[in-house]
Amino acid sequence: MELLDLSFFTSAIRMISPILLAALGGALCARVGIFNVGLEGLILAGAFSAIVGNYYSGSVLVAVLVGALGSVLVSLLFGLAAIRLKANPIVAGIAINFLVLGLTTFGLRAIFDVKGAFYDKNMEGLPKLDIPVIEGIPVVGKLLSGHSPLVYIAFLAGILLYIFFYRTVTGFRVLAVGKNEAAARSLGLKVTVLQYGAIVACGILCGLAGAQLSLGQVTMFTEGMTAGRGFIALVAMMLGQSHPIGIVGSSLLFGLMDALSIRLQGFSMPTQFTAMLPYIITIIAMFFLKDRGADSQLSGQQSSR
Amino acid sequence: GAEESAGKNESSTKEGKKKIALVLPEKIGVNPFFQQMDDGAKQAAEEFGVELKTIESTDHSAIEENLRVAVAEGYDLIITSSFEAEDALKKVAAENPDRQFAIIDTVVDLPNVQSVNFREHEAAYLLGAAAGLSTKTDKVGMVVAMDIPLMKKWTVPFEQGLKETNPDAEFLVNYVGSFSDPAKAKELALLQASKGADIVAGASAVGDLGVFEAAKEQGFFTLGQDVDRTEVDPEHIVLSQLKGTDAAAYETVKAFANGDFKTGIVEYGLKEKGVGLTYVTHESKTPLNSFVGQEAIDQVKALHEEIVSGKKEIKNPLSN
Amino acid sequence: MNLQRKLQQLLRSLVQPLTAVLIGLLTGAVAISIVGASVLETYKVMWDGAFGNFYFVTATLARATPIILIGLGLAIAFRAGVFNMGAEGQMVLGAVSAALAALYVPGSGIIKMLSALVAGFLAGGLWSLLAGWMETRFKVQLLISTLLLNYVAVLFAGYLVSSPFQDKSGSAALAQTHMIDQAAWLPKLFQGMSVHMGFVIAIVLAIILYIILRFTSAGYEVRMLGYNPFFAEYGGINKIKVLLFSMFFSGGIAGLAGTVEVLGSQYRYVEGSLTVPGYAWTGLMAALLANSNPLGTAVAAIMLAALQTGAMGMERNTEVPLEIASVIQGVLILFVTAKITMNWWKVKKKAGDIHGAA
Amino acid sequence: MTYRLEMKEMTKKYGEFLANDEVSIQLKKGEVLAIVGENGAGKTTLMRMLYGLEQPTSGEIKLNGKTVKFSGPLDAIENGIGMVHQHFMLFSDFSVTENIVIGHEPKRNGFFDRKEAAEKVKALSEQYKIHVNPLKKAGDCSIGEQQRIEILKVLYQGADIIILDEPTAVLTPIEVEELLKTIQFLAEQGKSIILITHKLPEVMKVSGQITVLRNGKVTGNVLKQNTDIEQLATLMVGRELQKLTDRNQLEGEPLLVIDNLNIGVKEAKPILDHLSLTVNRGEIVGIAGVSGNGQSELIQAISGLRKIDSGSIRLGETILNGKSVAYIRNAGLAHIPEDRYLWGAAKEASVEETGLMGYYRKKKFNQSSFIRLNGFRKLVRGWIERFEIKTTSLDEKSGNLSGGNLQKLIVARELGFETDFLIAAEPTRGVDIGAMEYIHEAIIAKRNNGDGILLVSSELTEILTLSDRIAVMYEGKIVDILDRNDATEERLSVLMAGGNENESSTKTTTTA
Ligand SMILES: Nc1ncnc2c1ncn2[C@@H]1O[C@H](COP(=O)(O)OP(=O)(O)OP(=O)(O)O)[C@@H](O)[C@H]1O
Ligand SMILES: Nc1ncnc2c1ncn2[C@@H]1O[C@H](COP(=O)(O)OP(=O)(O)OP(=O)(O)O)[C@@H](O)[C@H]1O
Ligand SMILES: [Mg+2]
Ligand SMILES: [Mg+2]
Repeated sequence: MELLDLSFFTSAIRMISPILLAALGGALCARVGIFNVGLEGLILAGAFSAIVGNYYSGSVLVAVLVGALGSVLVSLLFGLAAIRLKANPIVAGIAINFLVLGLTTFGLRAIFDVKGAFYDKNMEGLPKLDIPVIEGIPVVGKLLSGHSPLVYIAFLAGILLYIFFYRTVTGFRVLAVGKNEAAARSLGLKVTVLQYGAIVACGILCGLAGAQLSLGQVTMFTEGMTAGRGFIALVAMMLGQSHPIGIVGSSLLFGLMDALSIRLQGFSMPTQFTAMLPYIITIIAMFFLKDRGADSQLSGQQSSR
Repeated sequence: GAEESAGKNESSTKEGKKKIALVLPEKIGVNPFFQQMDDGAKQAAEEFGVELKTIESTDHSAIEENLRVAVAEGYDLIITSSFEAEDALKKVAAENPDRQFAIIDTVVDLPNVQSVNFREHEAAYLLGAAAGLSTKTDKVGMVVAMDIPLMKKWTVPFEQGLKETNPDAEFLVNYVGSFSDPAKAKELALLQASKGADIVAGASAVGDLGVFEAAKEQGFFTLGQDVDRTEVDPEHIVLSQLKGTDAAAYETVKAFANGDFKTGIVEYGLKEKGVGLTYVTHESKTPLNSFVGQEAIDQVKALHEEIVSGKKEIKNPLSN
Repeated sequence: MNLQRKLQQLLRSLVQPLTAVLIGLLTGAVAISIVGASVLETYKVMWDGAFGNFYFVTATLARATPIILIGLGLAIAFRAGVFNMGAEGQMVLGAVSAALAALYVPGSGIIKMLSALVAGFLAGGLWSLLAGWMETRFKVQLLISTLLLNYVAVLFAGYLVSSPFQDKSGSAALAQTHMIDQAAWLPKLFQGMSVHMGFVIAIVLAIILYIILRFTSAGYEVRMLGYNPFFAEYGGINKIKVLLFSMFFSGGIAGLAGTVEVLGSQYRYVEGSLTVPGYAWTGLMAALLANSNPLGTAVAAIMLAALQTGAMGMERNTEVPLEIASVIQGVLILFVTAKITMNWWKVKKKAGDIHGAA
Repeated sequence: MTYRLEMKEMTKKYGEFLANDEVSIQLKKGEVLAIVGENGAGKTTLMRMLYGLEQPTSGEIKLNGKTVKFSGPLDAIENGIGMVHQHFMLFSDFSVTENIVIGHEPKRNGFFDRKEAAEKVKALSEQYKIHVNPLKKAGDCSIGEQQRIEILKVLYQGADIIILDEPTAVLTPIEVEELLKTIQFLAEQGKSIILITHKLPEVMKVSGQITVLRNGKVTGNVLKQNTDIEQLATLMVGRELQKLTDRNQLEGEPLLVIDNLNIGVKEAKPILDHLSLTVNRGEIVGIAGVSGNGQSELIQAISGLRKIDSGSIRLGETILNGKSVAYIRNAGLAHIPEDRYLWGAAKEASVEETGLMGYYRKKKFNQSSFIRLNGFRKLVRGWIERFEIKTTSLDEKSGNLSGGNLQKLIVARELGFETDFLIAAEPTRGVDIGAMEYIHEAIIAKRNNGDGILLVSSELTEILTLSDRIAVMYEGKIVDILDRNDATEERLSVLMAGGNENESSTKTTTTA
């Protein structure tokens, strides 16, 4: 079939992995009660630092680590403002987006002495992993094999995060903090530590998202290359109700719709309308959500101050 | 207006040097030709001893602001560029009839404005023709930044050239939806290649880097824009459509420095060598890729001759 | 004594933002020194670019105009306890509708101008109302739906001006409407300066909203709904009606932001001219910084606009790269709400927990 | 012998305000200490210091003779102190087990072992005879069950000293009985218990020692056997309590007439089932019933907050069913809501704004949509004076008022409408006896004025003192209506349990 061939799905999987990673990071923050609209900035920071790491070390592994580190540093700055200084998290998140856009553009000039884009043909991108057995299977092989490691890590992160939340003690406590911070504090849970933990983890995930973008998808950094992916991640996070599996689902939905909208470009509809498709489908999907995310609290807690 | 209140250093001739402001409608970085323009203007300024200040605008409404302040600050010539600055320049130039302006890449019909007009549709036609002659699969793609009228200057004549030289060829177009998203541009290029295109042209600003990377990875061929991109990766980037924005800026500054600046329209088409195509109108440092082959180039050269001689006219898709 | 206490309170409340400004400036100083420019001189240039003389003050106010209006619109929604993230789409739809009304409504300039104002307000308002309706009727979370509707609105406006209503005269390279009749323009306040009647509209609206929220029963209903929707309902306030009205006016004023940009400064709708400068985000910040107080929102908006015009001045007059302004702005905003509006999100979250509807 | 716990001369200042002024208490193993006092007397503050939630301005805490300092709840928990907060600290989405073990979760291979946790909870629940269902979601538990979760949580954490802050305020009489039994059992097991409550009969039932606080100071420290309720009340309030005003005999015509009201007919069990009820002028009709039997829904239906399926509600000649809240209020209904924080106020709003609800629509305070604040402020100041509402100013956030004072504000507001009809739902929940006296007095006065009142309360004593007639609700039906003179606590209890004395019902659901 012309519209939905195999490359449609492989492309969708590649395209959503940065979104998925960032959305999972955002979910961690949401789960400790911090709404993080700074995902866009965090991804961008990751993408930039990954390229810097790659350029100076020549090692992709180091590059990815530097990418994560760069994003973590920015994330900590966000945490400092939002947790320690009790700044409004939304304002702080928007500030992070502005700040990183400025810093990376400035960094392009200061470090690489270029404007707009840094590109070096000697720079190695992330390798494509061919998965031994699966590779051989006709359709599945092409679909699932041959992606960059971070693509697999993105989906793995979804599963790991699920296990973390619902199987481990620390994850359980993280959930508790988000559900009722006052109660968690009264139990003596280290709320602030957990919040910072989530912030750091979110930084790592967004850093990986950035690295996937600048070293996995392409091998370059361009100014503002996130192109709104952080906000899509935010939507995926909310649509998935901060549940790891829900987020994988909503990211996939969005990715497929985005890919579909590209396929529809060839047809006679104006591209503006095909481009609306993923957003409209997402809105429609919200009509079918059963639990619309509002955690009900015990009546007793409502009356507590 | 602005002069009285904002003017701080009206005395432009203090050091005897002429002062020129280059007000760019965007920040340098996304569209390469602004960088080129800046380079060209700077080079001329250095060579001919004028003072040049480049002012980048953060957004649409900053253009007018910057133009006004440039007037107020007493620049002798104010150069700006592109369609985005058209409205602003019309207002500011009309309000300041005693000041001289230039606009590169579009036409503003005022007595104190020099307009530099590029007929890039002519070059785009040649590029399409070359693609039509080179394709082996009869499928040629183009990854375009956005579905906006401006981009028709690339897509429409390209398709015309393609179809005229190769009536069987299929033309695939996809839009990135952004000028700065190489990752998506790359996916689109891969998509077009998977549909069988052996040539995917880039017309997506920064996104072109993604298209080039896709070509390198999948081994198809691609075409560049504005400057000679074949140097980046001669094996896959086989042709480049050229646009002499640097030359235009250079010439404008030079003319002004030498005192022979004229208002009115200056045309930069194939005839004037203001636009062009590698191997056809301009030499390239890299040897011609055999995928295109000299034979195709020769045929395109013939078309070029027809256009230059006026025998063939390529319609500007934006004019009606 | 009471006055003295209030004064003390005011001073104390100023410490935090001033600290933030200081941190922002210090960070900027580091960046400026890195590129080897003089810190003091650069800041002087920035200040001049924003407030250096009357002309630059008016330029700053012109830039502040759409930001104020967006901030005001959002402040209404926030007051009613809903997080409207859709200012961008509402503004863009308002702008394009205003431009089309000014172009195609027959009649004199005044009629065109008035119908453009009405159309811009209605378009923004109805678009926002759609999100409100989905929330009250189907419990589709407004926070997400407004965010998504932005994309749809911007794309739709883009379609309108690149196909059916595109200005095909001239170079026709931009997706934009025809230029509207000069008779329908909002007049400039001072000859040759960019600040226009829209600024007056914004300030008057800020004052009106302040009075409405503070002193009228409608304002009381909105505030109580935002504080505790159950309490509002119990007291006889029609929750849904107030929410829908708030959303309508919230979006309508955002639409007005786009409208005055079209009528007062660009004289047509140009695709991207309202989204690229990030007016919506800046307006959102202004409202949040001022804790949704209309007058405070106007002040915050002017400050944020000054940061931007100051940055433009810096760009024109120094070799310091433009990005530094964005770094300073980012750092400053990062710290400016520290502790002041700390409760906002938490309050919202609690409210959401009890009922989810608002 | 050394005390298990000694708090010596504890002082806590909030700014200039002395919340606790050299308060001392002692507690032995196996002892129950009751702390009583007015709203805002400083009881909770004292406990918050003991639990590490507040740092004392001065004073000393000794455990088994050793001085300790708690920097946070974790310290307190580790030292064997547990607190059941006035407002439960539960995670409604988590299971009962999860709520109990959180903070000390059993692990296996680094993972949370929920199976073992459930077993531990079961064992604990059997050991202390505190019944819970370990796998249920906490949010689905009744209030009484939620409280048991809180107590088990504290026990699970290994507490020897257990603080209970107003544990009975939200419980049904049966649940209160159970709780008191549990407290006694825990004391027998060697636990030391601090009980804070406004209900003096409970104090007399379980405590050994009683400390009375007023305005942050200890005004009395007595042993149970040496005191009685009257003396305690005097110590608390600083004056003697008055007898309620006599009720004059009134023969009023019907005011509120509810006919055949149905809600939730499509559910397995209807919420209101063919309910009919009349309240006459000059009459207080009390509704007795275990909470969750439809009382809340009945109130909401009358006041327009909930849609009904069928039936009719009339107030005088006006039909109320299907009308908006504003219309109904306009027709002559005032309403003291059962949950003051959920329905009755907005914590972020000021005292003035909270008082203004409803009045802003009145002609007197509304001039072409502008609210006449000056006139209104005078009115509120009058309430504050008459009901002795403690607030720093009209601009104080209502969330900062103590519960009792906020309740008085709400009562004053609703009485101030001077409507013919009043719904009073749990009008004195969590309120000290001084304030309770005021509120009861005001309700009687309204009745004597010839207005009709529907009283809903889970407090049987309150129902019995105030009502002229008592309707008992069970499973959405009115099972019987008793005259004031025929009603006794025992008869009501039987009826409330569905008519069968042996079936002590614990079936309750969470409100709101
Ligand atoms: N965080 C605080 N800031 C300022 N004052 C406070 C604070 N907490 C308590 N107070 C003051 O301390 C007084 C005592 O409060 P506390 O909570 O101990 O009262 P309480 O005896 O528990 O009252 P209730 O019976 O209503 O529960 C209050 O009246 C209040 O004025
Ligand atoms: N920030 C504050 N400023 C002033 N007073 C405060 C503050 N925080 C708490 N308080 C005081 O703490 C006191 C008691 O708080 P608490 O939570 O025990 O109230 P309340 O007792 O809940 O009501 P109730 O138990 O009757 O339902 C109140 O009197 C309140 O005035
Ligand atoms: Mg208390
Ligand atoms: Mg209390």
